[in-house]
Amino acid sequence: GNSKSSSSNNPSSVSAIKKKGTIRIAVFGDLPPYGWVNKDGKRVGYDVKLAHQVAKDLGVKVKFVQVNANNRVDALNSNKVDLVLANFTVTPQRKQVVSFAKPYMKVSVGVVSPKNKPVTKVSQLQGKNVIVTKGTTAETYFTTDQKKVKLLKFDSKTQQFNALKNGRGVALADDNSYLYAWSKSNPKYTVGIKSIGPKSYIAPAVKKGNKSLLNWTNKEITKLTKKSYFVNDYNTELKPYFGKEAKPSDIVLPTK
Amino acid sequence: MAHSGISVLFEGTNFTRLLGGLWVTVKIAAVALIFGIILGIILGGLRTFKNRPLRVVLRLYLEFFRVVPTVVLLFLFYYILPRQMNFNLPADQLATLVFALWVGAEMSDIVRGALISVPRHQIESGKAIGLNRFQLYRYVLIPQSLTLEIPATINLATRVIKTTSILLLISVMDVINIGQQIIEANNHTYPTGVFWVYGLIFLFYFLIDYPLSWWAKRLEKRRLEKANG
Amino acid sequence: MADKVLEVAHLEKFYGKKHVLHDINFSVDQGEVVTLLGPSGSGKSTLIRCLNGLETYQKGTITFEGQKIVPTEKNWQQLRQKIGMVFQSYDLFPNLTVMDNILLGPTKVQKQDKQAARQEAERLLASVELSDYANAYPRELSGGQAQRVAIVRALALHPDFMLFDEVTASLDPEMVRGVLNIIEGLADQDNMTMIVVTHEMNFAKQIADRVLFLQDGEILEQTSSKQFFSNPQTSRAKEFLDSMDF
Amino acid sequence: MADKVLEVAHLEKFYGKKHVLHDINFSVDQGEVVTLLGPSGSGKSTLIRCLNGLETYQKGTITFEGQKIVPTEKNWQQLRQKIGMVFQSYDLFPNLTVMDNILLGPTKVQKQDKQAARQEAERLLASVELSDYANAYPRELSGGQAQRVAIVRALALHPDFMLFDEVTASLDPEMVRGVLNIIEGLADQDNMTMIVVTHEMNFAKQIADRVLFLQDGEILEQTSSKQFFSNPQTSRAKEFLDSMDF
Amino acid sequence: MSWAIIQQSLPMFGKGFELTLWLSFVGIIGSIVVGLICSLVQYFRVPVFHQIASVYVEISRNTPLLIQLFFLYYAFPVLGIKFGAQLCGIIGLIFLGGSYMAEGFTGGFNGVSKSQVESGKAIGLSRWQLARYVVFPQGFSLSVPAMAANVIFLIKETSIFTVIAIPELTNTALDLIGMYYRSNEYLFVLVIAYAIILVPLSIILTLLEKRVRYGTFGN
Ligand SMILES: Nc1ncnc2c1ncn2[C@@H]1O[C@H](COP(=O)(O)OP(=O)(O)OP(=O)(O)O)[C@@H](O)[C@H]1O
Ligand SMILES: Nc1ncnc2c1ncn2[C@@H]1O[C@H](COP(=O)(O)OP(=O)(O)OP(=O)(O)O)[C@@H](O)[C@H]1O
Ligand SMILES: [Mg+2]
Ligand SMILES: [Mg+2]
Repeated sequence: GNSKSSSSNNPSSVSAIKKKGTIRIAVFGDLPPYGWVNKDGKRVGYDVKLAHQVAKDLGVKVKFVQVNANNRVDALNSNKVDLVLANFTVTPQRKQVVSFAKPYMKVSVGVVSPKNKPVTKVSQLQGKNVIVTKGTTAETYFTTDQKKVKLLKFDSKTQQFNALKNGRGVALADDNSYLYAWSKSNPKYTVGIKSIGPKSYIAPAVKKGNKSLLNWTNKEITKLTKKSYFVNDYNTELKPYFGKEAKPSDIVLPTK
Repeated sequence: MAHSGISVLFEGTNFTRLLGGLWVTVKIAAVALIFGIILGIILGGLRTFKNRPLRVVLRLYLEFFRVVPTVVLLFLFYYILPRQMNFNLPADQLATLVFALWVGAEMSDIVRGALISVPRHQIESGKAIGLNRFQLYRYVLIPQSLTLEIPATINLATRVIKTTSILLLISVMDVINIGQQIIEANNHTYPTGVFWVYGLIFLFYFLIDYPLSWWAKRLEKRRLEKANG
Repeated sequence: MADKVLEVAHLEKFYGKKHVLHDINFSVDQGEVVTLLGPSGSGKSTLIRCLNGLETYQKGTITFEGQKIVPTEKNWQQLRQKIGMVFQSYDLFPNLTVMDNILLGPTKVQKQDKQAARQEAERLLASVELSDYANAYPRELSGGQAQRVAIVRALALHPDFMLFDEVTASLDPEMVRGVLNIIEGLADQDNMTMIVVTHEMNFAKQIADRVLFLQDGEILEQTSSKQFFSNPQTSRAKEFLDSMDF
Repeated sequence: MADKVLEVAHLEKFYGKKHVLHDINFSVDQGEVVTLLGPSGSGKSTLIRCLNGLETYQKGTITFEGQKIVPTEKNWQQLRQKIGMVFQSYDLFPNLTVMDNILLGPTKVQKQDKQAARQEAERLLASVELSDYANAYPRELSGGQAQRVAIVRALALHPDFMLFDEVTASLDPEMVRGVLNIIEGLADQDNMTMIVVTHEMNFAKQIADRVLFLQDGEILEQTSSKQFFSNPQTSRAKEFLDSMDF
Repeated sequence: MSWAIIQQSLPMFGKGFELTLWLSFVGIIGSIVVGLICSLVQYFRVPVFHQIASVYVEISRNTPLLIQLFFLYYAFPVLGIKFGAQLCGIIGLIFLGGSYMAEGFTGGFNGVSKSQVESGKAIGLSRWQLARYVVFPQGFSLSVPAMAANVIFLIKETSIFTVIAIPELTNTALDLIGMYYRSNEYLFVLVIAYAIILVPLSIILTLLEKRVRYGTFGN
């Protein structure tokens, strides 16, 4: 597609957002503790909190658009949102289609499996069904680097975790950052493989060519990192959900 | 064990949230139906004209919407419209548009079918007393085709309502999407919540659609009785 | 010679490749009643429908009240106010009451004053003894009653000329008479010019000034009624007449 | 007194609350031809359909060949092989050829030998001059031809008794004669016992031994054919006869 | 739009295409069987089964396939009943299609005119013979357009299988889009793939509708 848009008619430029008074941010709706909707129907989580902070610093209101993993790119490209804060891992393919700002989290692919039949080595997965969500780095990793593993591909996080609980695959692969959380609230499961494939980062993303918002976001991330904002965010939003398996430095980037 | 899970529905604001989601669903279906039916009536009428290019174009429109699954239509519009035509709508409005166009296509076929099934001699009787084409439609064809159209239209409405279930795929906050949020949020407190939440949604759809299809059946039965004397 | 209301010259009609009317020539004078007889499929309905623009024809001319008709849909629509037609299948509009069926032409096509049109409709309904049924719907009428209303509906436009196509063919035998009486009245008292297609030989005998006998789309005979029924010229017409009274 | 084939006693029939047959009493002797006359809606079809078990009745008895009929669907199904019926609307099965239409009853219901049944069917088809149409489908037949096949289909079961309900009513006038000829043949040559509902007065006069005149579901007259047509007893019957020949 | 991208994706779409066809085929055959059983049970008014069939038809017709599948795939295992994804898809499709087919057949049987039934009775046919020689042959012909419409409908419904991770056509397209972000190309292939299956069917449907409208039987 052609995603060229000059800054003059760019509806997502900083000035345009300020003029509208709202920023549209894509978040997950079913991924505790990053972006989800709690019992009271409120959007909460690590990413959501960051989104509120971003809006506050921009001096505008925030409007959330709930996305699934496989439509984060298109949400940007089709001007449905201005910014994606949905656990968006930076990959070479994605870099070609969107612009990533500075990262705010570390991540790599992990594999969760039942405690009574734990998967600890990738070789255990050969010829078996592994559950993933469409459009995630886990899917890309297994599709390109582990061709002997059979994948069951779902649209949403709810669907993939339900499928694991129903025993539709021997294990589930996704970003380790939320597998930690999920396995804590589902104690029958364990993150048997903590990290496979390349280490990568999670970053905010904007539409390609949206220099104005990209620069602003980069400055914002730097500023927030300096203020140790992410450590705080980790402690309030993530820590309660993580088991002993994780510590802040597994997730949050060093304050430099 | 399963019965304990039912309370997930009444935890916090869950039930009202589900109803809210249902309202989104119903609203999209209703608005799409209203616009789609109006569009379909116009197109259906046009399709009875003898103008060949017009008929071919309208036929292609119908075939496109009839052949492409609604899920795919949604994605087509969702992905392609904004980028190729710089035409941007929030997901729920976009869904309404897609559904309306789809309803318009199906409706045009219903209307055309009903219009051409008005007996030929009725048209001739109309002509014989000097009615012009517009008057023929206004006083003879349209009123007489209504009894055929109404049951078919109600059935179409039930189909549209059922099809709203796929809205979840383009992240409209419909009843199913909200249901998934609730399932996820209450995952460890109510492991059987999935059963009850989907069960309730199942019931919601049934409660909306069943009366409609019952009504359509009754109208259809009465029409047949009338037709057979 | 009297005023010619209608003149048909060299009319030819095809359905696709099927030649159903061959070189039809005849005329109808003011006040004359012509009956069109002939076996089933001989082209009677087709001919009469050509005269009302419900069928297109491929050759020939139709001249009405001295004017050659240019057969466009628009012209026909105008002419149909002057050339009334009643069909076999008493085709009232089921969605309208008897009164509305009758008023549709006068008020919507001729833009007559609604009040005046209604009075006229009431007069006509009374003349066919159906005053009580003004607000009934067609399905509440018997076949004979519906057919009488259909005639009134055509008459309400005050046509100069009437075409009747087997208007009693789908009626119960007992109901036939009422309808035929009305047509007879139109012929005798109102001196209406008309063409009548019918299978009721007695009726044809009684009403017709002249008979056109059609066979395979050709006019085989065209004589006075008296001559046709007493002494038909062609053997085919004779055979036809024989078969009609069992 | 001759053998009574059929006896109807105190028959009453309601459609919901509508009382359509009132205390019907009559009988038919072996070889007798009874015609049922009466205005439209008087209950002729309803009565004849009761005699074939196509309608239920609420009171009264029907006795056939000396046996009182217990009106269950099963009994009727047996009896219908002996009581043939032909309807107005020449209802051949469109999915079967003429031959298969005729063979269905003899081979499937009566389990006759297929070869023999076919020979008999051919004989019957020949008798109505339709030998050439054995392999045609009903849509390829004219109305008159189809109606003749429908009669053959009923006769193929060799019924003792035939019911005809206005079998010529939906035919073109020219086709009526062929069908009536066949029924006449059945009456005269085959001495078939039958009840015939018809609107063709000349035909009724010619064929009937006895006439039942029905009005509003009651038998108003029940006399010999000669007497009925020359000198009807009730004024209603007289009126009816008058209306029939215009 | 890049042809290279399209070409690269064709093997994957090929697999999805096969799967869509296969699942549709099994689902449609199953639906016809279930529909036939239901409509026969209803036609002959078999006690108990007749009521069961009615309840089934109403439930199936008035709820979305997507929820039916969610139930089968995600909720049933909670009760200890578990089927594989493809089996769930097929069961769901048959559950849905069975009622549509049943309505189609029943409509056809009811469409056989009363006078045909009476003619059959008049020559002494038993209830079963009447069904066998008159009602069913004519009823099936009458139900053919409804059947064809149902076939198209059911094939389209297989696109919903994407929600239970069956890699049919739609799932394949969405998956590729999620990984490589070439939505134009993949959606184009997807639409073409459905057109290849459904356009011929739609044309046949139109022809069938015409044929039945003019009441042709025999050859
Ligand atoms: N729409 C049509 N298409 C093709 N042929 C037609 C059409 N209408 C009539 N015909 C044919 O034209 C011929 C004349 O038909 P027409 O209806 O005028 O006969 P008719 O004399 O009115 O017969 P009837 O007494 O049965 O009404 C017949 O051979 C008929 O089959
Ligand atoms: N299925 C029905 N339900 C209710 N009333 C009926 C039904 N069939 C017939 N009737 C009524 O029963 C009466 C007798 O009808 P029937 O058809 O027997 O008359 P008929 O003498 O055969 O008339 P025709 O000469 O018009 O055939 C009529 O008043 C008719 O309206
Ligand atoms: Mg005619
Ligand atoms: Mg009758």
